[in-house]
Amino acid sequence: MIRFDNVSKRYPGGHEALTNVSFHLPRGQMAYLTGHSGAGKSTLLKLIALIERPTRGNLLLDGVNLSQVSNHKVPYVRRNIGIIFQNHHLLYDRSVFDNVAMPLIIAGYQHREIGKRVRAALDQVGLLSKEKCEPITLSGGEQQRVGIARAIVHKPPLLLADEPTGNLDPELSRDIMQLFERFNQVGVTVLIASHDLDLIQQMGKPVISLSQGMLVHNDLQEVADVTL
Amino acid sequence: MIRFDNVSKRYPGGHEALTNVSFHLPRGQMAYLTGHSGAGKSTLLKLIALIERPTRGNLLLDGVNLSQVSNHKVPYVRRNIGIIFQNHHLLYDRSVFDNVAMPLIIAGYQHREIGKRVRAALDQVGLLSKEKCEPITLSGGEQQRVGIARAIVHKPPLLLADEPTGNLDPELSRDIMQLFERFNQVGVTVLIASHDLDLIQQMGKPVISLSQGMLVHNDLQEVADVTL
Amino acid sequence: MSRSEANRQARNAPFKAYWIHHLRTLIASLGMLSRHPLSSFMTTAVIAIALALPTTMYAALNNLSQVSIGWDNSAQISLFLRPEITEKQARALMAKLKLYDDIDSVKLIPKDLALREFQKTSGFGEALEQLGKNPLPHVIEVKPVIDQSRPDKINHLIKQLGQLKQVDLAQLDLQWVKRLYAMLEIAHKGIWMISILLGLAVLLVVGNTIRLDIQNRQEEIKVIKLIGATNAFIRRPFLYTGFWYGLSGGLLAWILSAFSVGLLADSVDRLALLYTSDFQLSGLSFAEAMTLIGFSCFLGLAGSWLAVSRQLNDIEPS
Amino acid sequence: MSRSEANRQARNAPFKAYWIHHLRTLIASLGMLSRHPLSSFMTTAVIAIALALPTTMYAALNNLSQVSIGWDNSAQISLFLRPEITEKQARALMAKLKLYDDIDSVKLIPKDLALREFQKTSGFGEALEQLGKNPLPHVIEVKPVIDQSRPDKINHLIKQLGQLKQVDLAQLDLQWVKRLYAMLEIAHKGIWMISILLGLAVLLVVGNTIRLDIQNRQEEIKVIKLIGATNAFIRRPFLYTGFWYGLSGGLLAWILSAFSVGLLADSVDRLALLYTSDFQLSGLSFAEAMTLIGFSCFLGLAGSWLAVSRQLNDIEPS
Ligand SMILES: Nc1ncnc2c1ncn2[C@@H]1O[C@H](COP(=O)(O)OP(=O)(O)OP(=O)(O)O)[C@@H](O)[C@H]1O
Ligand SMILES: Nc1ncnc2c1ncn2[C@@H]1O[C@H](COP(=O)(O)OP(=O)(O)OP(=O)(O)O)[C@@H](O)[C@H]1O
Ligand SMILES: [Mg+2]
Ligand SMILES: [Mg+2]
Repeated sequence: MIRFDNVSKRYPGGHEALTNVSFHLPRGQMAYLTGHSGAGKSTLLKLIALIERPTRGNLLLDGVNLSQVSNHKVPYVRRNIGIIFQNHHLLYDRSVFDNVAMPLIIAGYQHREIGKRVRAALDQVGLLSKEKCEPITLSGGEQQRVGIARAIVHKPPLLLADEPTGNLDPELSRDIMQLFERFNQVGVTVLIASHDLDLIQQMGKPVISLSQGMLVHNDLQEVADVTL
Repeated sequence: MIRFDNVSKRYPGGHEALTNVSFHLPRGQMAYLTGHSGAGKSTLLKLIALIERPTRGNLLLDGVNLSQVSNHKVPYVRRNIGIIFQNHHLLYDRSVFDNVAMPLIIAGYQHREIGKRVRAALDQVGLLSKEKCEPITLSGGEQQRVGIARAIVHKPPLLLADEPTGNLDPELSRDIMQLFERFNQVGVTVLIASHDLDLIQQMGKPVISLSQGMLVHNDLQEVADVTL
Repeated sequence: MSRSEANRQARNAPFKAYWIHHLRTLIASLGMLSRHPLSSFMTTAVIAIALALPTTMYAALNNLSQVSIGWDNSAQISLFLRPEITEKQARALMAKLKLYDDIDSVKLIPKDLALREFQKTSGFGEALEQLGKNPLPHVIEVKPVIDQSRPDKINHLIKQLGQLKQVDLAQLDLQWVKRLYAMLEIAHKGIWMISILLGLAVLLVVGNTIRLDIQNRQEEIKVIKLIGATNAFIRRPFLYTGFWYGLSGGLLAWILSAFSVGLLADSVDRLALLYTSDFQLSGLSFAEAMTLIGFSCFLGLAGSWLAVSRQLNDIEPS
Repeated sequence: MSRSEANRQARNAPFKAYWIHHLRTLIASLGMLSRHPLSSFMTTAVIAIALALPTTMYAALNNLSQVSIGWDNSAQISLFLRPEITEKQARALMAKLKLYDDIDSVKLIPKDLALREFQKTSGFGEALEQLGKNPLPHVIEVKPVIDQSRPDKINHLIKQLGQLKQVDLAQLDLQWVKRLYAMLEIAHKGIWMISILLGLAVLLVVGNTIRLDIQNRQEEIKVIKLIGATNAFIRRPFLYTGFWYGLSGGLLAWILSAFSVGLLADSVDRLALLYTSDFQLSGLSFAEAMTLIGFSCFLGLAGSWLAVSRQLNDIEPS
């Protein structure tokens, strides 16, 4: 599903956030991405979602070389990805319902369908009662969960999550991770950047680790060997 | 230093975020505040910093009843508090240095003094090299650390931190907590809202727990008994 | 994957859904505006005033050309006929003159009438009475058709008339005409200049207002784009917002301009009376008002298009 | 606590520090503007154009009153003296008239001169030559001082002059004066109305522009307030921003208006020649320009004050 091939990313300031990163995340696989603060985790996820473009190397998503996707086509790539952003990125001028409905509206779903799916997604993150609230009136963890609901509402084949449990208590964090696991069980490919090493260990999924922009640990190689 | 006396907070929407909370945090004490997502931790900290006002009950800070502080006097109360916000609240149109220098500029420090203190604060959170960066180009954890540096730069007698390590890796989280501990050792009163129960346990400081806006656990009573 | 197929089916909803989405966005953008009534009204008012000024100016200009027709009536050529010409011959000449393209109307002042009038108005009554016979010739007053764009035409007409064998002298109060033209030139130049300034102002004000309004929603644009919206989708609500601003601004401009014209009408009526002209100050015609509102809507749309496009370009991946 | 004492010492820095902070903020706000040159320029341009319009209008109004003095010269009273009055007596009367407050200037047209001129211009040359003696009286042309606010005064003067024993008839081209007044009334009403519209526009445009500009920085205001800044501290950079907008907008408005006046000057010169007036179209005086710029700065300051205060009130704790 996702193949990094010697990918490097240098930001305009001159800082090289990723250096020669190569790995392959097969379709239907779930994996964790760890690394110290500033290691390049968010950058890696941004490259997959075409929020940034690599400076060097090739990045294949579902067989498509992303450097050949024109700006014009970017939205259609993103629609097949559910993204949970590290800083939530909610729309503060509309209700929780409208926030979560946004990917469905963009994809042109019908009105009835939208209501059903949005409520299902909100229920999964435990926020059904906050449907009509403004995001600004939610607690930090509640906002984060709205972001999660928005990422899963259109049931994308790929889910990218950047620190999805940073503002959640341990119990809720485990619930959310299990939610991702359930998604994975029905075929969704999942990549989660997280610091919560204890929780990651409990989940028992392959881990990729970055340090200073370089890949220092990769469980996926073994996975690939096994699946081959 | 901080005394809650049957404090309740009901938000305009009708939701009661805190119900009859009473506790006393003595001067020079360090304590943790825990609770599930939406329990009211941020609300409690906001009441102390006069970002919200209690609906019922009395809140004394340093002997001053905060309900008697007029809007006009609020800034002077806040200057004696270092606040780390759950969502960073950085100024995205100026550099990291300028962000951290802000509390000093507000308090009217001299230019030379400012440079020295800002660099000391940035050094303590490991961001001395990012001094000239724009916050938008920092990783999530780096932004959080800029917020921490800003809260400690003017060495306030009271430090409030809302989820200060949500975006940090375990190692860095421990470093930051130890930084707060060092502050506490020189007399600063510290109150930290956090989900990281493991880390809290390691630190061995009193804990207050909230659930659905009610105080369900309070180690401070014992502390008070001991200090009496 | 059966889920993705189901998705596709739900997505390929009847074409109707597309239009329903459009309508929703149209109404939603109106709702958005009405949630911030003060700032929406201020923006609308700025657009309206910026538009009302050149509109009123245009109405005034429109009217000015009518007024200047009134003024032209004051410019007349006096044909002093040769003393030997009889009244009958004079009337024959008059009939001939009426056929000239360049001549609007003619009027004969028989010499007897002229003398009486002259005695009355000149103050030379006594002196002239001492004259045995009437020294005055018949006079034909010619009102030329004045083509504002070709002041030389009138000179040509005068020359032509002066060469008629019946005519002793063709005279024009040239001074008056020159003054008229000078004034018209200033008025035209002034209006032309003010129109340019105002045109610039309208574009700038409307553009800038919508630009700033949209800049406030930069974050929103970014977020929607990040979750897979196309540029067209993002632009739509802003275009509708621009359209609403344009529509309400245009309507308000129409009202303002009608009100201004009404205020002026009184004074103009009095002036018109002095020129014994049946001229009436008129506001915008319905077609003109529609043009104004259409233009205003266009400005609103174009302004928001430009503003959003700039923001969209800023967030392309690099 | 010894640390807090040390803090206090560092804080109680010499008073100079306060002014240095002011200066820093002033320059920092300028730097902020220059970092977004396009949007800063657009906002400045909008303010400038909004100000340039009433300024140019004001200059025009200023000039119009001079022009209308030129026009007034055209309005004159002809005093036809009694036939028996000699040229010497006429000169004596003239000297007396010169002392009248209401009279601007007088000019004697002796009867011989009048006849010659009349022959030349009237076309009655032949007819008049047949007259043995000059039937014309001496004429004194009186240019009245025209008080625009009191058109009845001129009628009073005419009556007064007509009653002089030397005067046979005092006559005024009243029609011309009436037209002049009607035109002036329209011009005044129009300018008054346009000024009101423009004044409103300036306030709205400047206020709205600065409001929208500051709304973009709502988040910034909130954050600075949360870390203990007083309202005065928060307002300061915005006030300076408003000041810079006002200053640059005012300067640009001055330039625009000078340019506009320059464009008009040509035509006006020609008109002035026709009235043999030495009238010259002038732009703003230095003092007026300073007033314009001062007003512009005031608007910028007031606009940002209001806009920031509204934002500040929105984030008080409740
Ligand atoms: N837009 C940018 N311009 C310049 N440098 C950037 C930009 N974004 C990130 N960086 C730098 O690249 C490095 C990696 O950033 P990234 O956000 O990928 O880290 P991360 O692994 O997500 O860290 P965290 O766990 O703190 O979120 C950081 O040092 C950061 O300062
Ligand atoms: N401004 C507000 N208006 C209305 N309700 C609010 C507002 N702020 C918070 N709430 C509600 O009050 C409750 C407590 O919020 P608070 O932010 O204190 O939770 P928290 O303990 O900090 O949670 P988290 O760990 O998720 O940050 C939540 O249910 C939230 O929805
Ligand atoms: Mg990150
Ligand atoms: Mg919170």
